[in-house]
Amino acid sequence: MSARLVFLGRLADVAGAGALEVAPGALADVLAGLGDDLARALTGPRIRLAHNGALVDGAGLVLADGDELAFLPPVSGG
Amino acid sequence: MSARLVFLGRLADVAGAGALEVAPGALADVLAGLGDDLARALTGPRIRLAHNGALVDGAGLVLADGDELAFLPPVSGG
Amino acid sequence: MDDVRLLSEPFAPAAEIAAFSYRYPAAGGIVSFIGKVRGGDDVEALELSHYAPLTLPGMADLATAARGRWAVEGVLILHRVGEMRPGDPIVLVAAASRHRRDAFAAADYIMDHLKAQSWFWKREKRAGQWAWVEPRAVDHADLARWD
Amino acid sequence: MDDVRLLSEPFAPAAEIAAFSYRYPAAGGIVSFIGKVRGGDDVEALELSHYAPLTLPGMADLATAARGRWAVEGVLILHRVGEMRPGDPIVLVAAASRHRRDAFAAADYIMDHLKAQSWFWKREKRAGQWAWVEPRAVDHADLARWD
Repeated sequence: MSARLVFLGRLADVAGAGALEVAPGALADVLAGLGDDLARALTGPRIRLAHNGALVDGAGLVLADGDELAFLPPVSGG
Repeated sequence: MSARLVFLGRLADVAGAGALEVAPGALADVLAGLGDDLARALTGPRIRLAHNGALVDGAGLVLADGDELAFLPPVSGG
Repeated sequence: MDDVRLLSEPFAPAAEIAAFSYRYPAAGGIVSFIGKVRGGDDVEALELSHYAPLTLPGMADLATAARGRWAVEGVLILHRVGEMRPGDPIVLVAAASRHRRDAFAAADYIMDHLKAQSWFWKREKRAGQWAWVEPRAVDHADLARWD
Repeated sequence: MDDVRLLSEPFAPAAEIAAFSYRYPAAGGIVSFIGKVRGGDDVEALELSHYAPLTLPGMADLATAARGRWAVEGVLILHRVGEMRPGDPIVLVAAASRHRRDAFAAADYIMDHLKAQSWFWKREKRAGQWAWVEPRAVDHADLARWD
Protein backbone atom coordinates (compact mmCIF):
# COMPACT_ATOMS: atom_id res chain seq x y z
CA MET A 1 0.00 0.00 0.00
CA SER A 2 1.59 3.26 -1.14
CA ALA A 3 0.92 6.57 -2.82
CA ARG A 4 3.41 8.51 -4.87
CA LEU A 5 4.41 12.13 -4.40
CA VAL A 6 5.96 13.85 -7.42
CA PHE A 7 8.06 17.01 -7.04
CA LEU A 8 8.50 19.36 -9.98
CA GLY A 9 11.06 22.08 -10.58
CA ARG A 10 12.91 23.37 -7.53
CA LEU A 11 10.77 21.19 -5.22
CA ALA A 12 12.73 18.17 -6.48
CA ASP A 13 15.89 19.81 -5.14
CA VAL A 14 14.28 20.43 -1.75
CA ALA A 15 13.01 16.84 -1.63
CA GLY A 16 16.32 15.43 -2.86
CA ALA A 17 14.37 13.33 -5.36
CA GLY A 18 11.83 13.71 -8.12
CA ALA A 19 9.36 11.38 -6.41
CA LEU A 20 8.72 9.65 -3.11
CA GLU A 21 6.58 6.66 -2.13
CA VAL A 22 4.54 7.31 1.03
CA ALA A 23 1.86 5.52 3.00
CA PRO A 24 -1.64 6.47 1.81
CA GLY A 25 -3.79 8.67 4.02
CA ALA A 26 -4.85 12.24 4.58
CA LEU A 27 -2.57 14.78 2.90
CA ALA A 28 -2.05 16.56 6.22
CA ASP A 29 -0.75 13.34 7.75
CA VAL A 30 1.43 12.59 4.75
CA LEU A 31 2.99 16.05 4.96
CA ALA A 32 3.54 15.69 8.71
CA GLY A 33 5.65 12.63 7.96
CA LEU A 34 8.06 14.59 5.78
CA GLY A 35 10.87 16.85 6.96
CA ASP A 36 9.88 20.37 8.05
CA ASP A 37 11.73 22.10 5.19
CA LEU A 38 10.09 19.93 2.59
CA ALA A 39 6.61 20.19 4.15
CA ARG A 40 6.95 23.97 4.23
CA ALA A 41 8.09 24.13 0.60
CA LEU A 42 5.22 21.87 -0.52
CA THR A 43 2.57 23.98 1.17
CA GLY A 44 3.77 27.35 -0.13
CA PRO A 45 1.05 29.72 -1.40
CA ARG A 46 2.06 29.38 -5.07
CA ILE A 47 2.30 25.57 -5.13
CA ARG A 48 -0.44 23.88 -7.19
CA LEU A 49 -1.45 20.24 -6.72
CA ALA A 50 -2.38 17.62 -9.30
CA HIS A 51 -4.10 14.48 -8.00
CA ASN A 52 -3.87 11.61 -10.47
CA GLY A 53 -3.23 14.12 -13.25
CA ALA A 54 -6.01 16.60 -12.40
CA LEU A 55 -5.49 19.94 -10.68
CA VAL A 56 -7.06 19.96 -7.23
CA ASP A 57 -7.33 22.02 -4.09
CA GLY A 58 -5.43 20.21 -1.32
CA ALA A 59 -7.96 20.92 1.45
CA GLY A 60 -9.29 17.64 2.85
CA LEU A 61 -7.43 15.57 0.25
CA VAL A 62 -6.92 11.88 1.11
CA LEU A 63 -4.46 9.76 -0.85
CA ALA A 64 -5.53 6.19 -1.64
CA ASP A 65 -3.31 3.28 -2.57
CA GLY A 66 -1.81 3.85 -6.02
CA ASP A 67 -2.61 7.58 -6.12
CA GLU A 68 -0.17 10.09 -7.51
CA LEU A 69 0.01 13.62 -6.10
CA ALA A 70 2.20 16.12 -7.93
CA PHE A 71 3.44 19.38 -6.39
CA LEU A 72 3.78 22.08 -9.05
CA PRO A 73 5.70 25.28 -8.34
CA PRO A 74 5.19 28.31 -10.62
CA VAL A 75 6.14 27.46 -14.18
CA SER A 76 9.07 29.20 -15.83
CA GLY A 77 8.21 28.99 -19.48
CA GLY A 78 9.63 27.46 -22.58
CA MET B 1 16.96 62.02 -78.91
CA SER B 2 14.37 60.14 -76.92
CA ALA B 3 12.90 59.66 -73.46
CA ARG B 4 11.39 56.46 -72.18
CA LEU B 5 7.93 56.08 -70.63
CA VAL B 6 7.44 52.99 -68.44
CA PHE B 7 3.94 51.69 -67.66
CA LEU B 8 3.38 49.51 -64.62
CA GLY B 9 0.50 47.22 -63.75
CA ARG B 10 -2.74 47.76 -65.65
CA LEU B 11 -1.28 50.83 -67.39
CA ALA B 12 0.84 48.46 -69.50
CA ASP B 13 -2.40 46.92 -70.78
CA VAL B 14 -3.83 50.32 -71.64
CA ALA B 15 -0.60 51.30 -73.41
CA GLY B 16 -0.31 47.94 -75.15
CA ALA B 17 3.34 47.81 -74.05
CA GLY B 18 5.47 48.01 -70.91
CA ALA B 19 7.43 50.97 -72.24
CA LEU B 20 7.42 53.52 -75.06
CA GLU B 21 10.14 55.73 -76.52
CA VAL B 22 8.96 59.31 -77.04
CA ALA B 23 10.50 62.62 -78.10
CA PRO B 24 11.83 64.58 -75.11
CA GLY B 25 9.94 67.66 -73.98
CA ALA B 26 7.39 68.95 -71.53
CA LEU B 27 5.31 66.15 -69.99
CA ALA B 28 2.11 67.91 -71.09
CA ASP B 29 3.31 67.82 -74.70
CA VAL B 30 4.44 64.19 -74.42
CA LEU B 31 1.01 63.19 -73.08
CA ALA B 32 -0.74 65.15 -75.83
CA GLY B 33 1.09 63.00 -78.38
CA LEU B 34 -0.36 59.76 -76.91
CA GLY B 35 -3.85 58.40 -77.53
CA ASP B 36 -6.67 59.93 -75.49
CA ASP B 37 -7.39 56.73 -73.55
CA LEU B 38 -3.76 56.29 -72.56
CA ALA B 39 -3.27 59.96 -71.69
CA ARG B 40 -6.37 59.85 -69.48
CA ALA B 41 -5.21 56.68 -67.72
CA LEU B 42 -1.72 58.11 -67.12
CA THR B 43 -3.05 61.29 -65.52
CA GLY B 44 -5.52 59.58 -63.15
CA PRO B 45 -5.60 60.96 -59.59
CA ARG B 46 -3.97 57.84 -58.08
CA ILE B 47 -1.13 57.50 -60.60
CA ARG B 48 2.30 58.28 -59.14
CA LEU B 49 5.28 59.29 -61.24
CA ALA B 50 8.94 58.33 -60.92
CA HIS B 51 11.43 60.41 -62.89
CA ASN B 52 14.74 58.61 -63.33
CA GLY B 53 13.89 56.42 -60.37
CA ALA B 54 12.74 59.15 -57.97
CA LEU B 55 9.12 59.90 -57.12
CA VAL B 56 8.10 63.31 -58.41
CA ASP B 57 5.11 65.54 -58.87
CA GLY B 58 4.38 65.80 -62.61
CA ALA B 59 3.56 69.51 -62.60
CA GLY B 60 5.94 71.36 -64.93
CA LEU B 61 8.03 68.24 -65.57
CA VAL B 62 10.23 68.32 -68.68
CA LEU B 63 11.77 65.12 -70.04
CA ALA B 64 15.32 65.41 -71.32
CA ASP B 65 17.08 63.03 -73.70
CA GLY B 66 17.69 59.68 -71.98
CA ASP B 67 15.23 60.33 -69.14
CA GLU B 68 12.93 57.60 -67.87
CA LEU B 69 9.47 58.42 -66.55
CA ALA B 70 7.51 55.60 -64.89
CA PHE B 71 3.74 55.71 -64.35
CA LEU B 72 2.82 53.81 -61.18
CA PRO B 73 -0.79 52.85 -60.49
CA PRO B 74 -1.80 51.86 -56.92
CA VAL B 75 0.16 48.85 -55.76
CA SER B 76 -1.61 45.57 -55.08
CA GLY B 77 0.68 43.92 -52.63
CA GLY B 78 2.75 40.82 -52.46
CA MET C 1 -5.68 18.04 -37.06
CA ASP C 2 -3.24 20.00 -34.96
CA ASP C 3 0.29 18.71 -34.60
CA VAL C 4 1.32 19.01 -30.93
CA ARG C 5 4.37 17.16 -29.65
CA LEU C 6 6.75 17.01 -26.71
CA LEU C 7 10.23 16.08 -27.91
CA SER C 8 13.02 14.66 -25.83
CA GLU C 9 15.56 14.77 -28.67
CA PRO C 10 16.85 17.64 -30.86
CA PHE C 11 14.68 18.57 -33.83
CA ALA C 12 15.07 20.58 -37.04
CA PRO C 13 12.61 23.51 -37.04
CA ALA C 14 13.02 24.42 -40.71
CA ALA C 15 12.21 20.88 -41.88
CA GLU C 16 9.15 20.89 -39.61
CA ILE C 17 8.03 24.24 -41.06
CA ALA C 18 8.42 22.92 -44.61
CA ALA C 19 6.32 19.83 -43.82
CA PHE C 20 3.70 21.92 -42.02
CA SER C 21 3.43 24.40 -44.89
CA TYR C 22 3.07 21.58 -47.41
CA ARG C 23 0.17 20.17 -45.38
CA TYR C 24 -1.98 23.30 -45.87
CA PRO C 25 -2.14 24.16 -49.58
CA ALA C 26 -5.20 26.39 -49.09
CA ALA C 27 -3.41 28.54 -46.52
CA GLY C 28 -1.87 31.64 -48.05
CA GLY C 29 0.21 32.39 -44.96
CA ILE C 30 2.34 30.51 -42.47
CA VAL C 31 3.65 32.30 -39.38
CA SER C 32 6.22 30.49 -37.31
CA PHE C 33 8.20 31.15 -34.16
CA ILE C 34 11.44 29.32 -33.42
CA GLY C 35 12.77 29.68 -29.88
CA LYS C 36 16.38 28.66 -29.29
CA VAL C 37 18.78 28.51 -26.40
CA ARG C 38 20.62 31.82 -26.76
CA GLY C 39 24.32 31.71 -27.43
CA GLY C 40 26.78 34.34 -26.28
CA ASP C 41 25.34 34.48 -22.76
CA ASP C 42 27.08 32.64 -19.95
CA VAL C 43 24.44 29.89 -20.05
CA GLU C 44 26.18 26.57 -20.71
CA ALA C 45 23.08 24.42 -20.76
CA LEU C 46 19.36 24.60 -20.16
CA GLU C 47 17.08 21.88 -18.89
CA LEU C 48 13.33 21.78 -19.21
CA SER C 49 11.27 19.39 -17.15
CA HIS C 50 7.58 18.70 -17.55
CA TYR C 51 4.81 16.73 -15.87
CA ALA C 52 3.48 14.24 -18.38
CA PRO C 53 -0.17 14.10 -17.22
CA LEU C 54 -0.53 17.88 -17.62
CA THR C 55 2.02 19.24 -20.06
CA LEU C 56 1.03 17.71 -23.40
CA PRO C 57 -2.74 17.93 -22.75
CA GLY C 58 -2.22 21.60 -21.83
CA MET C 59 -0.42 22.21 -25.13
CA ALA C 60 -3.23 20.51 -27.06
CA ASP C 61 -5.81 22.67 -25.24
CA LEU C 62 -3.81 25.74 -26.21
CA ALA C 63 -3.91 24.75 -29.88
CA THR C 64 -7.67 24.28 -29.60
CA ALA C 65 -8.08 27.67 -27.90
CA ALA C 66 -6.12 29.38 -30.68
CA ARG C 67 -8.32 27.70 -33.30
CA GLY C 68 -11.39 28.94 -31.48
CA ARG C 69 -10.22 32.55 -31.63
CA TRP C 70 -8.83 32.80 -35.16
CA ALA C 71 -9.56 31.32 -38.55
CA VAL C 72 -6.54 29.04 -38.84
CA GLU C 73 -6.23 26.01 -41.08
CA GLY C 74 -3.64 24.33 -38.89
CA VAL C 75 -1.53 24.73 -35.77
CA LEU C 76 1.87 23.24 -34.93
CA ILE C 77 3.33 23.23 -31.41
CA LEU C 78 6.61 21.39 -30.79
CA HIS C 79 8.40 21.72 -27.47
CA ARG C 80 11.64 20.22 -26.27
CA VAL C 81 12.16 18.75 -22.81
CA GLY C 82 15.45 17.57 -21.34
CA GLU C 83 18.87 19.15 -21.55
CA MET C 84 19.78 21.55 -24.33
CA ARG C 85 22.86 23.51 -25.39
CA PRO C 86 23.19 27.05 -26.78
CA GLY C 87 21.79 27.15 -30.30
CA ASP C 88 19.46 24.18 -29.76
CA PRO C 89 15.81 24.76 -30.70
CA ILE C 90 13.47 24.72 -27.68
CA VAL C 91 10.13 25.47 -29.24
CA LEU C 92 8.51 25.76 -32.64
CA VAL C 93 5.03 27.20 -33.05
CA ALA C 94 3.41 27.68 -36.43
CA ALA C 95 -0.04 28.65 -37.67
CA ALA C 96 -1.41 28.40 -41.21
CA SER C 97 -4.29 30.59 -42.32
CA ARG C 98 -5.93 32.00 -45.42
CA HIS C 99 -5.33 35.56 -44.22
CA ARG C 100 -2.08 36.45 -42.59
CA ARG C 101 -3.36 38.39 -39.58
CA ASP C 102 -5.01 35.24 -38.22
CA ALA C 103 -1.75 33.31 -38.38
CA PHE C 104 0.23 36.13 -36.75
CA ALA C 105 -2.25 36.45 -33.90
CA ALA C 106 -2.56 32.70 -33.33
CA ALA C 107 1.22 32.14 -33.18
CA ASP C 108 1.71 35.14 -30.90
CA TYR C 109 -1.11 34.00 -28.59
CA ILE C 110 0.23 30.46 -28.38
CA MET C 111 3.73 31.65 -27.55
CA ASP C 112 2.53 33.98 -24.79
CA HIS C 113 0.52 31.15 -23.22
CA LEU C 114 3.29 28.59 -23.62
CA LYS C 115 5.68 30.93 -21.83
CA ALA C 116 3.45 31.95 -18.95
CA GLN C 117 1.00 29.10 -18.43
CA SER C 118 2.37 25.81 -19.71
CA TRP C 119 3.68 23.14 -17.39
CA PHE C 120 7.41 23.50 -17.90
CA TRP C 121 10.12 24.15 -15.35
CA LYS C 122 13.44 25.49 -16.54
CA ARG C 123 16.88 25.50 -15.05
CA GLU C 124 20.09 26.94 -16.41
CA LYS C 125 23.67 25.96 -15.93
CA ARG C 126 26.19 28.79 -15.49
CA ALA C 127 29.77 28.23 -14.44
CA GLY C 128 28.95 24.60 -13.79
CA GLN C 129 26.06 25.37 -11.43
CA TRP C 130 22.41 24.60 -12.16
CA ALA C 131 19.80 27.14 -10.99
CA TRP C 132 16.04 27.15 -11.45
CA VAL C 133 14.61 29.98 -13.51
CA GLU C 134 11.86 31.93 -11.76
CA PRO C 135 8.73 33.08 -13.60
CA ARG C 136 9.24 36.45 -15.26
CA ALA C 137 6.82 39.36 -14.74
CA VAL C 138 7.04 40.20 -18.44
CA ASP C 139 5.58 36.80 -19.33
CA HIS C 140 2.49 37.57 -17.30
CA ALA C 141 2.23 41.04 -18.79
CA ASP C 142 2.38 39.46 -22.27
CA LEU C 143 -0.42 37.12 -21.29
CA ALA C 144 -2.65 39.92 -20.06
CA ARG C 145 -2.72 41.36 -23.60
CA TRP C 146 -5.20 38.63 -24.59
CA ASP C 147 -7.77 39.17 -21.82
CA MET D 1 23.40 43.22 -42.35
CA ASP D 2 19.85 42.71 -43.53
CA ASP D 3 19.20 40.19 -46.26
CA VAL D 4 16.78 41.73 -48.76
CA ARG D 5 16.31 40.15 -52.19
CA LEU D 6 13.99 40.18 -55.19
CA LEU D 7 13.84 36.71 -56.73
CA SER D 8 12.75 35.86 -60.25
CA GLU D 9 12.96 32.09 -59.66
CA PRO D 10 11.25 29.78 -57.12
CA PHE D 11 12.87 29.58 -53.70
CA ALA D 12 12.71 27.30 -50.65
CA PRO D 13 11.49 29.26 -47.61
CA ALA D 14 12.38 26.61 -45.02
CA ALA D 15 16.00 26.41 -46.18
CA GLU D 16 16.19 30.21 -46.08
CA ILE D 17 14.77 30.23 -42.54
CA ALA D 18 17.34 27.64 -41.43
CA ALA D 19 20.22 29.68 -42.86
CA PHE D 20 18.83 32.90 -41.36
CA SER D 21 18.41 31.34 -37.93
CA TYR D 22 21.95 29.95 -38.04
CA ARG D 23 23.27 33.45 -38.77
CA TYR D 24 22.00 34.86 -35.44
CA PRO D 25 23.18 32.65 -32.57
CA ALA D 26 22.52 35.36 -29.97
CA ALA D 27 18.87 35.66 -31.02
CA GLY D 28 16.58 33.59 -28.87
CA GLY D 29 13.66 33.97 -31.23
CA ILE D 30 13.03 33.88 -34.96
CA VAL D 31 9.61 34.88 -36.31
CA SER D 32 8.93 34.18 -39.95
CA PHE D 33 6.09 34.67 -42.37
CA ILE D 34 5.77 32.60 -45.55
CA GLY D 35 3.23 33.82 -48.09
CA LYS D 36 2.23 31.40 -50.82
CA VAL D 37 -0.07 31.38 -53.81
CA ARG D 38 -3.22 29.79 -52.37
CA GLY D 39 -4.34 26.53 -53.83
CA GLY D 40 -7.95 25.42 -54.00
CA ASP D 41 -9.15 28.77 -55.35
CA ASP D 42 -9.81 29.17 -59.05
CA VAL D 43 -6.53 31.06 -59.47
CA GLU D 44 -4.39 29.23 -62.02
CA ALA D 45 -1.41 31.56 -61.89
CA LEU D 46 -0.28 34.80 -60.35
CA GLU D 47 2.17 37.29 -61.76
CA LEU D 48 3.96 39.99 -59.85
CA SER D 49 5.67 42.84 -61.63
CA HIS D 50 7.92 45.43 -60.05
CA TYR D 51 9.80 48.59 -60.99
CA ALA D 52 13.48 47.96 -60.43
CA PRO D 53 14.56 51.51 -59.47
CA LEU D 54 12.00 51.62 -56.65
CA THR D 55 11.06 48.12 -55.51
CA LEU D 56 14.26 46.71 -54.01
CA PRO D 57 15.36 50.04 -52.47
CA GLY D 58 11.88 50.30 -50.91
CA MET D 59 12.25 46.83 -49.39
CA ALA D 60 15.67 47.74 -47.98
CA ASP D 61 14.22 50.94 -46.47
CA LEU D 62 11.49 48.85 -44.86
CA ALA D 63 14.06 46.56 -43.25
CA THR D 64 15.85 49.63 -41.92
CA ALA D 65 12.61 51.11 -40.58
CA ALA D 66 11.78 47.88 -38.74
CA ARG D 67 15.26 47.86 -37.19
CA GLY D 68 14.72 51.43 -36.05
CA ARG D 69 11.53 50.52 -34.19
CA TRP D 70 12.45 47.19 -32.57
CA ALA D 71 15.53 45.55 -31.11
CA VAL D 72 16.15 43.00 -33.84
CA GLU D 73 19.42 41.26 -34.56
CA GLY D 74 18.58 40.61 -38.20
CA VAL D 75 15.90 40.99 -40.84
CA LEU D 76 15.21 38.86 -43.92
CA ILE D 77 12.91 39.98 -46.75
CA LEU D 78 12.66 37.81 -49.88
CA HIS D 79 10.03 38.54 -52.52
CA ARG D 80 9.29 36.77 -55.78
CA VAL D 81 8.51 38.52 -59.03
CA GLY D 82 7.35 36.89 -62.24
CA GLU D 83 4.81 34.17 -62.75
CA MET D 84 3.89 31.75 -59.96
CA ARG D 85 1.59 28.76 -59.57
CA PRO D 86 -0.60 27.70 -56.62
CA GLY D 87 1.62 26.55 -53.77
CA ASP D 88 4.60 28.61 -54.87
CA PRO D 89 6.13 30.85 -52.21
CA ILE D 90 5.71 34.57 -52.92
CA VAL D 91 7.28 36.18 -49.90
CA LEU D 92 9.37 35.27 -46.88
CA VAL D 93 9.93 37.71 -44.05
CA ALA D 94 11.86 36.83 -40.92
CA ALA D 95 13.14 38.71 -37.90
CA ALA D 96 15.61 37.51 -35.27
CA SER D 97 15.67 39.08 -31.83
CA ARG D 98 16.74 38.40 -28.28
CA HIS D 99 13.18 38.78 -27.02
CA ARG D 100 10.34 37.34 -29.00
CA ARG D 101 7.95 40.29 -28.96
CA ASP D 102 10.42 42.36 -31.00
CA ALA D 103 10.62 39.69 -33.69
CA PHE D 104 6.84 39.27 -33.83
CA ALA D 105 6.26 43.01 -34.16
CA ALA D 106 9.00 43.52 -36.74
CA ALA D 107 7.79 40.69 -39.00
CA ASP D 108 4.18 41.84 -38.70
CA TYR D 109 5.12 45.47 -39.46
CA ILE D 110 7.20 44.48 -42.48
CA MET D 111 4.40 42.32 -43.91
CA ASP D 112 1.79 45.07 -43.52
CA HIS D 113 4.04 47.54 -45.30
CA LEU D 114 5.06 45.11 -48.02
CA LYS D 115 1.41 44.44 -48.77
CA ALA D 116 0.15 48.01 -48.76
CA GLN D 117 3.12 50.16 -49.72
CA SER D 118 5.69 48.22 -51.70
CA TRP D 119 6.07 48.64 -55.44
CA PHE D 120 4.48 45.43 -56.69
CA TRP D 121 1.62 44.97 -59.11
CA LYS D 122 -0.23 41.70 -59.13
CA ARG D 123 -2.41 39.99 -61.68
CA GLU D 124 -4.18 36.67 -61.47
CA LYS D 125 -5.18 34.19 -64.13
CA ARG D 126 -8.62 32.61 -63.77
CA ALA D 127 -10.18 30.48 -66.47
CA GLY D 128 -7.35 31.44 -68.78
CA GLN D 129 -7.86 35.20 -68.33
CA TRP D 130 -5.41 37.55 -66.65
CA ALA D 131 -6.83 40.35 -64.49
CA TRP D 132 -5.04 42.96 -62.40
CA VAL D 133 -5.63 42.82 -58.67
CA GLU D 134 -6.82 46.08 -57.15
CA PRO D 135 -5.50 47.34 -53.80
CA ARG D 136 -7.50 45.99 -50.88
CA ALA D 137 -8.96 48.27 -48.21
CA VAL D 138 -7.93 45.78 -45.52
CA ASP D 139 -4.27 46.24 -46.46
CA HIS D 140 -4.53 49.95 -45.72
CA ALA D 141 -6.38 49.28 -42.48
CA ASP D 142 -3.58 46.92 -41.46
CA LEU D 143 -1.06 49.64 -42.22
CA ALA D 144 -2.86 52.21 -40.11
CA ARG D 145 -2.24 50.06 -37.01
CA TRP D 146 1.36 51.27 -36.96
CA ASP D 147 0.71 55.03 -37.08
